[in-house]
Amino acid sequence: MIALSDYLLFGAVLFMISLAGIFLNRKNLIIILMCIELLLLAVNTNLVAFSHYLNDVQGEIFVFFILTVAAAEAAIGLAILVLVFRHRKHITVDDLDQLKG
Amino acid sequence: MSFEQLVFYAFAGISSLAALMMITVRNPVKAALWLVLTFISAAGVWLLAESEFLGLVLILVYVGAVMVLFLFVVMMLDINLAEMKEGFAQYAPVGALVALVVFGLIYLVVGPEHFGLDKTGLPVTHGPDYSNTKEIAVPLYTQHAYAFVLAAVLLLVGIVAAIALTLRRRGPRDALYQDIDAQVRVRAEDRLTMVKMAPEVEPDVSSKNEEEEGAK
Amino acid sequence: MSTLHTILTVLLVAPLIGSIIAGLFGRQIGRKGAHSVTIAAVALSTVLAAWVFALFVIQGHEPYNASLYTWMISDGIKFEIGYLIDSLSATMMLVVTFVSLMVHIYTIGYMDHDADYPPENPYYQRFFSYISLFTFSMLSLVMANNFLQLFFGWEAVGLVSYLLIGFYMKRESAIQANLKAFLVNRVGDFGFVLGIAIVVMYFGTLDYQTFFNGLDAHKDDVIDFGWGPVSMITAATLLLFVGAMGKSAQMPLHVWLPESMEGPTPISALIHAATMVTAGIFMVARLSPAYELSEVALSVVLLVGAITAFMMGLLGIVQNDIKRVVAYSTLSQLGYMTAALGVSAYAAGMFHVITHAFFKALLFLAAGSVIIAMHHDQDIRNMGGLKKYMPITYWTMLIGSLALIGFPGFSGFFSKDSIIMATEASEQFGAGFAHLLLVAGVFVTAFYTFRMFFLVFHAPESEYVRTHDIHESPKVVTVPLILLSIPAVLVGWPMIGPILSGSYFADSIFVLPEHDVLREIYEHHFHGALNMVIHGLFTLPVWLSFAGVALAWYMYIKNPALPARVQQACPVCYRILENGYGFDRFNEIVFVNGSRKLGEFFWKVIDQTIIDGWMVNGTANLVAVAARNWRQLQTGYLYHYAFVMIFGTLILLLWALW
Amino acid sequence: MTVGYPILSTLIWLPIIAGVIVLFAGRNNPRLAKWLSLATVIVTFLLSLPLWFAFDRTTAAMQFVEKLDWIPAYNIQYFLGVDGLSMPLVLLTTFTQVLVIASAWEVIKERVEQYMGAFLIMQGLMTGVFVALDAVLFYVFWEALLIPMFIVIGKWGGPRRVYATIKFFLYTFFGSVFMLVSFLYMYYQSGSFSILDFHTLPLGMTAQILIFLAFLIAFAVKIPMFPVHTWLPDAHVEAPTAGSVVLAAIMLKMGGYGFVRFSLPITPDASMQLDWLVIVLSLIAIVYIGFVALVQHDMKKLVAYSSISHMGFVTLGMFVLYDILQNTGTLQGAQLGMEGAMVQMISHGFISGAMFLAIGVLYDRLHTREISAYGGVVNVMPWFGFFAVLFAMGNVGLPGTSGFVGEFMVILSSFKANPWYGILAAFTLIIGAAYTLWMVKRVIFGDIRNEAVAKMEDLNKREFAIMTALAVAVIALGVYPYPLMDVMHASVEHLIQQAFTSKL
Repeated sequence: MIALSDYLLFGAVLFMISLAGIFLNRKNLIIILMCIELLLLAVNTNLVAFSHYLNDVQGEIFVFFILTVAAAEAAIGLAILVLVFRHRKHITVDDLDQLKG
Repeated sequence: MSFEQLVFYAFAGISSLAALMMITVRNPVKAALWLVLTFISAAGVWLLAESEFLGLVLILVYVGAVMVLFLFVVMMLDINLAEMKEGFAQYAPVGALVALVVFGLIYLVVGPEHFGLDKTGLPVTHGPDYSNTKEIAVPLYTQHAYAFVLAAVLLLVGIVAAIALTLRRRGPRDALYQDIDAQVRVRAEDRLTMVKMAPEVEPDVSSKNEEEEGAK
Repeated sequence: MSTLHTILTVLLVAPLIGSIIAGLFGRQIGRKGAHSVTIAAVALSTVLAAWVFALFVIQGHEPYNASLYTWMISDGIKFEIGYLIDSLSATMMLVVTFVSLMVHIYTIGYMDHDADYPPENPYYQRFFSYISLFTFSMLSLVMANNFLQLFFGWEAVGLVSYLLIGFYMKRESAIQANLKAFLVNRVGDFGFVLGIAIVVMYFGTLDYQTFFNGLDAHKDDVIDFGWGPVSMITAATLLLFVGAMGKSAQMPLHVWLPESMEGPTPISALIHAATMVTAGIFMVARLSPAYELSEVALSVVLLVGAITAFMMGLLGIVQNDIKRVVAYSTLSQLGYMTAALGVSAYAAGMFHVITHAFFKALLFLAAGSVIIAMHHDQDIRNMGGLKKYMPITYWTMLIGSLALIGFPGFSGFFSKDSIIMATEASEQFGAGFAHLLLVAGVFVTAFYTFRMFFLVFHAPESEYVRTHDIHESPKVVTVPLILLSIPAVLVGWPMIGPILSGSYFADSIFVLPEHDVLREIYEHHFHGALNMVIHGLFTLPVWLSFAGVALAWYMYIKNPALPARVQQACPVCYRILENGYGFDRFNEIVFVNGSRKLGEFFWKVIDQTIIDGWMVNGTANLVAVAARNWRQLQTGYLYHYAFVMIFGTLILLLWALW
Repeated sequence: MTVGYPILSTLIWLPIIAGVIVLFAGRNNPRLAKWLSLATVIVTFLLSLPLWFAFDRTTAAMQFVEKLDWIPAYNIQYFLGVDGLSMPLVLLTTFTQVLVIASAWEVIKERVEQYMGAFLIMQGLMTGVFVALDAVLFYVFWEALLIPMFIVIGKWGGPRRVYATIKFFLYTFFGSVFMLVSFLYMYYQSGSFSILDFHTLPLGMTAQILIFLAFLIAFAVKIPMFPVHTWLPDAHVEAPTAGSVVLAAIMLKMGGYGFVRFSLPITPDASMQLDWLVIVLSLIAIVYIGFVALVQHDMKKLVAYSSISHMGFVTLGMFVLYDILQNTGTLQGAQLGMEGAMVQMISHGFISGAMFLAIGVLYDRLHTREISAYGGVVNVMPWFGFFAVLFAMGNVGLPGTSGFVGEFMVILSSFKANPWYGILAAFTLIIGAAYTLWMVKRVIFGDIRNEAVAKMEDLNKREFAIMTALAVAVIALGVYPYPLMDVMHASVEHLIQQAFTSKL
C-alpha cells in the first residue's frame, strides 16, 4: 500500500525542484511564476495526503482555497509580467533589481 | 508492488521528471507544456488519494485555464530565447547539491521513519456511495460560506486588477477613434473662422491712381 | 454678616475697585477720573480705618476674628480668607491707609509731567491703579487671620512693588532693579513657604488662632532634616524669618532695596519706606507667640537686625543720590525694628514701624519735592542752598530728619530710644553686641542724614541751582508733607506709655514674662513721656546723634574740603562702602552667572548632548547605520531570495530533526 | 446623574463628525470651515457644561456612564464615564478648544479646512481619552490622538517640523506600546478590559512592578518627565501656536491622568515600592529643568521647559502619599498632594495655554520667537503687556493666580513627606520667577528695541477676547478654587484608599 510518507516525499520532490527552479533561473520571469505554481502544487499535495490519511475533509477545503488564491495570483503575476515587458522589453530576472537596497 | 503503488510511482515519477524538465528547458513554451504534464500527473496522484474533486479541478482549472493563460502570455511576448538559459550550467551543480541536501533533510523529517505505514496506518476506506464532492461541498457552503464568498470576491478583484494593470490607454497617436458625439455637436464656427481683415491695398497702386488722377 | 464685617470688607475692597477702574478703564475716564476714583476709594478706606482704629485701639474692642470666604478645603484643612482685627492690625491699617492717601494726593503733583512718557500715554492712570492695588494688597496682608492670606498679601505687595519699581520700563536700570527685587523677595518667600509648610505639617492649620492654641502642645516637637533633630518651632520661625528678611530687606537679602529707588518717588515713600518693607516686622510681631518659644530664632533675628542697622547705615554716608541716602537709612531703620523683635520688644519694633512710616514717608516725599524742583535730578552734589527757594519742603524735611535721628521729642526719638533701651535691658544671647551696634548706628544715622540735609539746603548753591528756575512745589505736594509732618512729630507722645507698658498691643502681641524687657523699662525707668525726653538729653544715644549732626555740619558746611581728604586717607574703606560690601558683585558672579552657567551646562551638555545626542538621536543613528549596512542584504535578485528561502527551510528542517 | 442626551458620547463624536464634515465641506471655502468649526467647539463646550452642573459631588463612582458591547469576543466594551478626576479635564479640553479654534482664525491661511478638521477630531479623541473606561477604548483614543497632532505639527509647523514630528511620534508611541502589553496581561488575568475591573484585580508583586514600570514609561513620556522630556521642546517650537496650546494644555495632562487612573489604583504595592523613582524624577524635573529654562533664547522653548518643570509638581504631588504615611504615620496631607496635583494640571492647562497663545500673538506679528528680537513690546502693545505679565505671574505661581494653588498644595504636602522634597520643590519659587520674569523683562519691558517692534499693533478684538477668557479663568481659579476642589474630594479620597489597598 502507499504510505503517507510516499505522498509527502512526492510533495518534497516537487517542492525541491521548484525551489531549485527559482534559484537557478536567471533569465526568465515566466519560469519563476511557473515554479511558484509548482510550489503551491507541492504544498497542496501534502494537504491532500494528510486529509486522506486523517480522514478530515478540511484539508481539502484548504486546498480549494489555495487553488483559488493561486489562480488569482497567477493572473495578477502575469499582468505584472506583461507590464514589465512593456516597460523594459525583456523579462530577464538578472536585471530586475529595483528592490536592491 | 501492488497496482496502486505502481500507478502512484508512475504518476509521481512522470510528474517529477516533467517538473525537472520544466526548469531545465530553454524555451518557455515548452516549459509551460512540461508544467501541464506535471500538473496532470499530480492530479493523478491526488485521485489516488481519493480526492477526486480536487484532482479534476486541478486539471480543469489549472491545466485548462491557468496554464493556457501562461501560454498566451508566453506567446504574446517576444522573448529572446538565445540568452534564456545563460549561466544555467554554472549554477546547476550548486543548485542540485543544495536541493539534494534539503531533500535529504526533508526525507529525514517526513520520510517513512515518521510517516510510514507502520506509523500512520491505512487511511479509512469509503464505500462506493461515498461522494468526495459532497463531502467538500457541505462544509464549504456551511462552515466556510463566508470565506467562500471572500474567495469569490478575491477572484473578482484579481480579474479587475489584471485588466486594470494591462489595459493600455491608447492616445490619439496610437489609434484613431471616431467621436460621434463631437461630430454631431460641432458647429460651423468651430470649423470655419471668419477673419476680418483690413482691405489690403497696395500702396504703389493707389499712388499710381493718384498720379493718374493728378494727371487728369 | 455684622456691620463690622461689612465695614472691614468695604475698607479692604474699595482700593481694589478703584484700582481696577483706574487700571482697566484709564483711557476712558482720563487723568482726573483716575485720581478722583482712587483717591476717593482710599479716602473711604482711611476714614473707615480710623473708625476701626478708634474702635479697637482706643475703645479696646475685643479682637475680631472671622472668615470672609473659604478659599478651599483640602484634606480637612480649611484655607480661608478672613480678618483678624486687633490693636496690631488696626494700627497698621490706619498707618497704611493714611500714608497711602497722602501718597495718592502727592502723586497728582509728582506725576504730572514725566520725561519718560508722552502726555497721551495713560501712565498716570496706571500709576494710580498700581498704588491703589498696593493699598489693597497691604491691607489684606495686615488684616489676615491666617498664613494663606498673609502670603497672599505678601506676594501681592511684592507684585505691585515689582510693577512700580519697573514703572519707567524703558529704563534698563529700572527693569533690572525690579527683576532683582522680585527675585530676592522670592528667595525670602522660599523660606516663608517652607515655614508655612512646617506649620501645616505640625499644626494642620493655617489659621493664626488655631496655630497659637496648638503651640503649647507642639512646643517640644522636633523635625529631622537629615542631620539630626532640630526644634520644630525654631525651624519654622527661622524659615518664616527668612521671608521677613526678604521683604524687610535684612542682610544679606537687602540688595534689592537700594535699587528699588528706580521707581517713582511716591512709591519709594509708600512701599519701600513706610509700609511694604515693614511687612516682615509686622509678620514677626504677629507671630510673637511662636517666636517667644525659640531663643535661637530670637537671637538670630536680633543679630541680623543689629548688623543690618549698623552696616547699612554706614553705606548711607557715601551715597550721592538723594533717594539712595534715604533708602539706606530705611534699611538701617528696618534693622533697628528687627533688632527690637529679637529682644522680644515687639511692641517697640512695631512702634518704630509706625513712627518710621510717618517720618520716612515724609522724608521721601520731601526728597521727591526736591527732585521735582530740580527737574528730576537726584544727585545731592548738584543741589545746595535750596532753603530759600523751598521753605515748606525745607521745614518738613527738617522735621523728618530730626525724627529720623531721634531728636528728643520727635516721634523717632521715642521709638528708637525704647529699642535701644530694650537691647540694653535684654539678656538675650547677643544683646550686648547688638546694643553696641545700635548705639553706634545712631551716630551714623545722624551723620548721613544731616550730610544730605546740609548738602541739599545749606551748601553753597551749585551751578545748576543758580542757572535754573527752582521754586517750591505745588500744593498737592506740600499739603501731604505738612499733613505727614504732624504725626512725625507728635505720634510718639501718646503712644510711648502704652507701648512700654504692653497695654497697647496687649491683645495681639505675646511676650513671655521673662523676656518682657519693655515692661521692665516701664516699671523701672519710665515716668511719663516728658520725663523721658528730658532724661533722654542726658543719655549717650542722643549725644551721639548730636555729635553726628555736628560732624556733618563741620565736614560739609564748615570745611567742605575735608570729605575728599578723608576719602584719600582710606581709599579701601571708601571703595568697600561704595560697592556696598560687594554683595552685588558676589550675587552677580555666584548666583546670576552661576545659575546661567549651570543652566547652559544642563541644557547643552546633559539635555542636548547626552540625552538628545547620545540616547535619542544616537538610537536613531544606530538604526540608520544598521539599516544602511543591512540593506546590502537586499540585492533585489529573486534567486538570492530563493536561496535564502532554501536556507531557511534547511534551518527549519534541522530544527525539526533536533 | 443623567442629562437628556448621552453626554460623553456627544462630546466625543460631535467634534469628530463635525471635523469630518469640515474636511469635506470646507474645501475651497475657508470661511465656512472656520465658522463651522467655531460653532462646533462652542456647541460642544456648552454641551459639556452639564457635566459640571449635574455632577454628583458626593460620590467617587463613575457618572454619566455609557456601556455598550463593542467587540464581545474579547469582552471589549464601549464604556464611558467620568469621576471627579476626569471631569475637570474634560471641561478643560472643551474650554481650551474654543480658544484654540479662535486663535487660528486669521493665522492659518493654507488648507484651513484640514487644520480645523484636525483640531476638531483631536478634540473628540482627547475627550475620549479622559472618559474611556475600557482599556482598549482608552488605548485607541490615546494612540489615535497622535495622528492629527502629527499632521498638525508636520504640516503647519516650523522649519524643523519633520524632525520634531518624528521625534514626538516615536517617543510617545514607544511609551504607549508598553502600556498595551500591560493591558493585555491584565486582560488575560481578569478576562475583561474594563479599567474598573483592573482596579480590583489582584496582582503579584513582580507583575505589579513590571506593569508599574510599563505605565511609568508610557505616562512619563507623555507628561513628560526627566529624562524622556526632550521631545517636548522640539515639538513645541515647531508646532503652530494652536498645536502648542493643545499639546501643553491638554495632551500633557493625559500622562498625569494616566497615573491616577492606572498606576496608583492598579499597582498600589509597586507604587509604594517605586514611589522614590517618580519623586526623584519629579524633583529633577523641577530643579534641573528650571535651570535649563533659564538659558533658553527661544520663547517657546522656555515655556516648554517651564511646562516640564510645572508638570514635575503633578507627579510629585501624586506620589508623596506613601512617604507621608511613612514619615508622619498618618495620611494627613496625602489628599492635599493629590488634589494639588490635579489642580496643578488644570491650572497649567490655562497658564501654559495662555503663554503659548501670547507667544503666538508675538509670532504672528514678527515671525520669530527669539527673545532677542523683541524688547519694549509693552510700549506699543499695552494690552498685550498687561495680559503677558498676568500670565507670567501665573507661571511664577503668584497667589491669586491659578498657578499658585497647585504649587502651594504640593509644596505643603511634599514637605510632610520629607522636608527635603519640600525644599527642592519650593526652589521653583526662585528659579521659576527667574526664568519667567527674565523673559518678561527682555521681551515686554525695556525700550523699543528695533523698527519691527515699533510697528507692532496691539491685540485685535479676537485676540483680546481669547486672552480675556484665559485671564478670567486664571484669576478665578486663583481667587476661589473651592468649587474645583469640591468636585474632586470624593474621587481623590477613593483614589487614596485604592492606593493603600494592597493587592498581593
